Amino acid sequence: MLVLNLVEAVTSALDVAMEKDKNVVVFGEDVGVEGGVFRATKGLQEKYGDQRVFDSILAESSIIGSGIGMAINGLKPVVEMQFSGFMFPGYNQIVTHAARMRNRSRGLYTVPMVIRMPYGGGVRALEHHSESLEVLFAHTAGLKVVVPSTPYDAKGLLLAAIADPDPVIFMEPKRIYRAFKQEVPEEYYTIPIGKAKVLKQGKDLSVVAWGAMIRETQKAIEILEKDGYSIELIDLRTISPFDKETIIQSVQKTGRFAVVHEAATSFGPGAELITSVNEGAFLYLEAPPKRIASVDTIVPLPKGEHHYVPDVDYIVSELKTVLEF
Amino acid sequence: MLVLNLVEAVTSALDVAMEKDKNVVVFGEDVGVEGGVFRATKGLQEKYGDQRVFDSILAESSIIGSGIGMAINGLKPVVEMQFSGFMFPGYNQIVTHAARMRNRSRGLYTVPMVIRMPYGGGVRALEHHSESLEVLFAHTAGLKVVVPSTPYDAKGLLLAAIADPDPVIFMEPKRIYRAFKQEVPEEYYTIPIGKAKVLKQGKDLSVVAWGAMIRETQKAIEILEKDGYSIELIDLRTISPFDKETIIQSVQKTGRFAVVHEAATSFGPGAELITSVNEGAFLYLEAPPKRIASVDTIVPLPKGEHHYVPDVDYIVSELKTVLEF
Amino acid sequence: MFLENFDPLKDEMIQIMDKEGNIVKPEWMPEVSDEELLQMYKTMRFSRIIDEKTLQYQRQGRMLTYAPNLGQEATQVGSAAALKQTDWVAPSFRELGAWLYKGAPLENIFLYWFGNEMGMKMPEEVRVLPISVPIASQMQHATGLAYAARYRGLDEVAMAYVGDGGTSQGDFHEALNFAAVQSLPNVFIVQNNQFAISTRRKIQTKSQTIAQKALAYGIPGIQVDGNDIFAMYAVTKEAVDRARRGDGPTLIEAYTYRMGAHTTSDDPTVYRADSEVEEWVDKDPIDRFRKYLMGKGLWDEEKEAAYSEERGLFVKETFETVEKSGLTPLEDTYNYVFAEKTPILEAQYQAKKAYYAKEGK
Amino acid sequence: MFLENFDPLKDEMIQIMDKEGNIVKPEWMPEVSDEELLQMYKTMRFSRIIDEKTLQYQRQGRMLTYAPNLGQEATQVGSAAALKQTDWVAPSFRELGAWLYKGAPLENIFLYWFGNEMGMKMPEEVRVLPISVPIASQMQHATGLAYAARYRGLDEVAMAYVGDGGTSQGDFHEALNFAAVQSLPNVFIVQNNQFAISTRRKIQTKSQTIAQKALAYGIPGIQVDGNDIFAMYAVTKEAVDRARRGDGPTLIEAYTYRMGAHTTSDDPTVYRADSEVEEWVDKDPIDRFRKYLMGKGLWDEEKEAAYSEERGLFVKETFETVEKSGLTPLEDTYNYVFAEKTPILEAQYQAKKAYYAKEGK
Ligand SMILES: Cc1ncc(C[n+]2csc(CCOP(=O)(O)OP(=O)(O)O)c2C)c(N)n1
Ligand SMILES: Cc1ncc(C[n+]2csc(CCOP(=O)(O)OP(=O)(O)O)c2C)c(N)n1
Ligand SMILES: [Mg+2]
Ligand SMILES: [Mg+2]
Repeated sequence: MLVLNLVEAVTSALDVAMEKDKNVVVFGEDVGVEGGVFRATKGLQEKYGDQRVFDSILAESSIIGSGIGMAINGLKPVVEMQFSGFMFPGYNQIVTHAARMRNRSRGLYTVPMVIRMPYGGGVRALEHHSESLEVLFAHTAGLKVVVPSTPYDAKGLLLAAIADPDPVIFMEPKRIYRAFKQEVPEEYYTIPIGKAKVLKQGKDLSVVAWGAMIRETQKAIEILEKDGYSIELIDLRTISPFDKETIIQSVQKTGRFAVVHEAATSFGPGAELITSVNEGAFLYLEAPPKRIASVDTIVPLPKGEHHYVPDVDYIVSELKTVLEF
Repeated sequence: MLVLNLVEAVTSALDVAMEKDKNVVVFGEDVGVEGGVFRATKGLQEKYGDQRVFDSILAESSIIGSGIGMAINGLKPVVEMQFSGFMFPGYNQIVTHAARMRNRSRGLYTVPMVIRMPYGGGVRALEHHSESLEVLFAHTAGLKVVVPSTPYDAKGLLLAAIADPDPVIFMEPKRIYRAFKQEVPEEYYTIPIGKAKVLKQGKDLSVVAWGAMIRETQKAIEILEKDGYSIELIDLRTISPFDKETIIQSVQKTGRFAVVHEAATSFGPGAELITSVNEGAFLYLEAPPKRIASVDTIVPLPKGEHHYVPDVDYIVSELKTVLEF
Repeated sequence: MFLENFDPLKDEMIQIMDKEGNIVKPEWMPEVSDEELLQMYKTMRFSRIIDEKTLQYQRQGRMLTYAPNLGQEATQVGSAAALKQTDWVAPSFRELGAWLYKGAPLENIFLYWFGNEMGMKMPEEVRVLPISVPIASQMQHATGLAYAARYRGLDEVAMAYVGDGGTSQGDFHEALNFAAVQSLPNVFIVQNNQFAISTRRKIQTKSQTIAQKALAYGIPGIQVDGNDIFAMYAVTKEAVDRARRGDGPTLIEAYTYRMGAHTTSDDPTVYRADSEVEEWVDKDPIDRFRKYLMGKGLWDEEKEAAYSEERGLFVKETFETVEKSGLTPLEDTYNYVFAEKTPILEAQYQAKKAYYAKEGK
Repeated sequence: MFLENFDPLKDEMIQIMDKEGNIVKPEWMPEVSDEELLQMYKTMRFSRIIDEKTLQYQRQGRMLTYAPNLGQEATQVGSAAALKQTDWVAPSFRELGAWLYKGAPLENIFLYWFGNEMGMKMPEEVRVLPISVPIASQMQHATGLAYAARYRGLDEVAMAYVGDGGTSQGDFHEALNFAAVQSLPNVFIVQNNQFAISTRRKIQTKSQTIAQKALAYGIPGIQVDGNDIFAMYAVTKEAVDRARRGDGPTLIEAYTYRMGAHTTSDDPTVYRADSEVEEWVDKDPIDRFRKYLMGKGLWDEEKEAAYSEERGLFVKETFETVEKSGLTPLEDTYNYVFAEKTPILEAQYQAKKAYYAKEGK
């Protein structure tokens, strides 16, 4: 067993994947010589050479677009967007090609590619360094969207993403890149994409969260459980296709539902989950489902960021309204 | 009064706006000499000259990005994306700049720009010519998203969009560009952004739709009302910021809710409306709210398109399940 | 031969055969077997027949929107003929000649324009990526194909096509730059047909030639008479060989003309005079090539008539088969979103199937 | 003078003053009043002081991430000095010298890097767009500013800055192309500081110079010693005058070096040797300029010391004010999304306010 933080677990996954399959290549801005601005690809160029791990030109559309071509021609590119807020120049390639090549060619050409991107706020960063853009991918047919919340999950999910025959958007909660360490197997293992994980059973309320919000939600739940509530916490792990069944079953049991996310509220991921709960467990609902999310402003710069993302206190306060309804 | 179809109403709005304010400029691919592939800018270059109406280079990021600069420096650009599926190369400029310039500069620089784009399916078009991308704009802070469903609305809403001090995404349902004509005032008038329109009062069910789906939904409602149901139909007209109040009031009256849209189901606009209904009228709901939407596949080419978008029969069948619940 | 000596800033253009079919630069004449010559000519002629008949079907309301490539046959066939079967093509959408030369079955091509994705499921050995509608985006894929080929030690060159309009997109710039930096086995063909829908070439860029854009990336750029099959073939062949040797990418500007409408939805009379088109009819790439072949005794009126009739019939029969192909089955629209349907897709599929069953659809 | 005669393919570089402060091309020496000379020098020195002190504050944990521009002062001040007050600048994020020369208050600049949007609410007459983080995207805005200026009959030139890394983005290509096609009053300055974070210039592009990329757009391109204030000023002045006359845009490659880290989050020792940095210290733009001024008797050690001390104090005081500025008020985060809060934003704002009130936050 290794003891790794989340970003080290990402590195470990890449290492194991490259060891296992020589067609796995890694590239992106500064991922080669430097090992990435977060050091997620640290040591890989030294180990695997500069044909397998290389610094791209500073152009996200080139990174994704050339990745698509490589994937079609037998490679397994794992590319890095330096921050999720910088994927926009590459979004055209993601939506109009990566997501569609299989369908467009009726299975002749496929794009088994992983697009990694650190996402989310809470690190006092510059503009465009803090967005949570799940919806832009999850609303697009042909993409899978995965978000780990622990080092163990990060490695297993990333390896599953690399093994996946279709493009996977792998969103890494950079706020918890180095927040804590965990035992992580040294060897290859995968965690299935599309399966949520019930982190904690409960009777009174089902809460879904993912990424960095898991920790905040856990803390909130601890506080609430001191008041005698029993709360079920589900780590969604895959945003698309998400594990409807696990959520519905949970809500059918608890009768109450809340979702906590960093993305903006309106037209956000929470809306989808609440709608799915309506579709699958409406008659079980004893209270209106709740979304606890960032507000609909532009992500503020550091001095205002606390107004934006839900924090533990706020989650507690909002969950209470569901519990007390 | 003029009698115009929807695309002619767009032209009329542009004409009136340019007449009224010499700082209104119009550009985009083929909008000058040719008057646009849908002829929405027909005759404008002849009338206003090639500095005010011009053919851009074939580059959406340039169209939007230069429009941002023009807006900052005193102009009112009304730019055209040839089809909404081709806005992706310009999406970076929309999200990272147009939507944010006011906030970033705390009001010093603003982007009063309108980005027009024909959208939606049902015209037997090539790939990327049929998407409904409301959510990609509505989930982004700093953008307004407007969709007309009639010639009269098209002119009034477009003039309101041009008058708006902030960027507006103006999505034109091309499927009904020439579907029907309507009396449209020759002169300047506006229809407020952010206000839905109750097209028809009803008691048993509230249905929200917009754009080309209005006509399909109207037909479905006609069929259902023959069976004695009374259905309220709301034309949302603005997707963001949408008129929550009108919807909530309607659902509080009818107790049932459905939304019909062309966009894909998952993480789609319907999810937001259903969630808002949950937040604002949960206790009034007598049946699970329903979304009637395109499926989560890639938009099929013409020979499969009927499998994708809801048609009248399907809307009838789905609305029935809500009414009969 | 061409690439090293050509200065794209001089606004010269490589021509080997003039519009009368005379070889004006015998020293540049590529070595092509008679068989290959005929293969090229026939493909160009076939392409023209397909275009003409399809436009006819479209006017009859039997075809959906179609983008003809009338006038650009030499550009496409001349360049594609320089490739090996195992080489790749990343096309835009106006490359019928290249598709045919690479072996794409007409049935597939028709099926695609007829609105059925199955059309783009080509036989594997064709090695042409599906039609790419978002302008210039396909150029990036060509760089990836080339990177993968080199990495895997495969002897494959990747050619991308783009239009004069497409040179304005950021993707054009990025693809050329990346290919140059990595010295990839790529060839980029700009089909400069003078128009992007209604927008003239001079609106797209102020550079004297498109070829000179290569200088921005430190790679060779060359302007070629795109209506001259020999010039197109010879120059592309040199570029392909160069790429194959590992010497990196080349930008080729094929100077040609879109003789037809942009697509069948377009009315070019709005933005150009017939007289302009006629000037180019005079430079027709097929007529020119035919004159040459006839002069060499490789072709004659009789052969022309027989071939045209045979191909015409084949086009007609193929179209009629496709015409009968009907609608896309429901499951096809769900089966290729992912390798396996996700539970959400499966549920939507089942719901739709049940609905169809209920309604007898 | 420069633009017409310069051939960017020759890999030459305009230099007027060498690294010892000697004027090596007196015939090229721009006419600059002593007052202006001192204004330029002081701005460069001020910029350096700000950088040095801010890095210190950052190490002390008193500042957030900061991007110094150590070594690029001549590039920025020399180019900005060629502008009129009414001209526009579309900056990237590493243009402190240009900001200062255009009159940006240090307090604003600090406020911004301190994580408060209010910093970018500059006095209107500064005419520099806010810092643009998405690489190269700001170049497109410069074209729009220029288009609007010309359309409205205003005598305004729009200058955009971009890095060597930024030349790889599609936006770079599109902006230059659009400006060229429309012959807009633009000047594009590439600060080629040899790095994009850890990525070296030669990885970004294979072209010998970045200046030669201008050939792709049919506009002048010129490479300048970016550490030579006179070369930067003289060449930019010519480009600005040209733009103002209506003769269109120019691309200027300022050849310089990023002497510091990319930002304070970056550790350049991972990817470059100290010896490399030292070579460039030897070419320092401020030292060079100072030597020149001292030689001319316009400046001396005493003035230097006094100025440094005064500015140092000013920086300290300004920073301390900003440091006390506290957090962004809740309403500020809602008030600038739109001209007026939408009902949805208003509701969210009220809810948050009520929550803060309830929790005593
Ligand atoms: C990104 C994008 N924007 C706009 C369009 C619409 N469109 C289709 S073809 C075309 C013109 C293309 O011109 P060119 O590149 O010269 O190719 P040609 O049609 O002449 O073969 C345009 C604007 C598109 N397909 N993709
Ligand atoms: C679109 C985009 N991608 C990535 C980044 C992350 N990033 C910030 S600065 C930088 C390097 C910029 O290099 P260069 O253009 O040479 O400017 P310099 O930092 O040298 O001034 C990168 C990759 C970004 N800001 N925007
Ligand atoms: Mg063209
Ligand atoms: Mg740099």
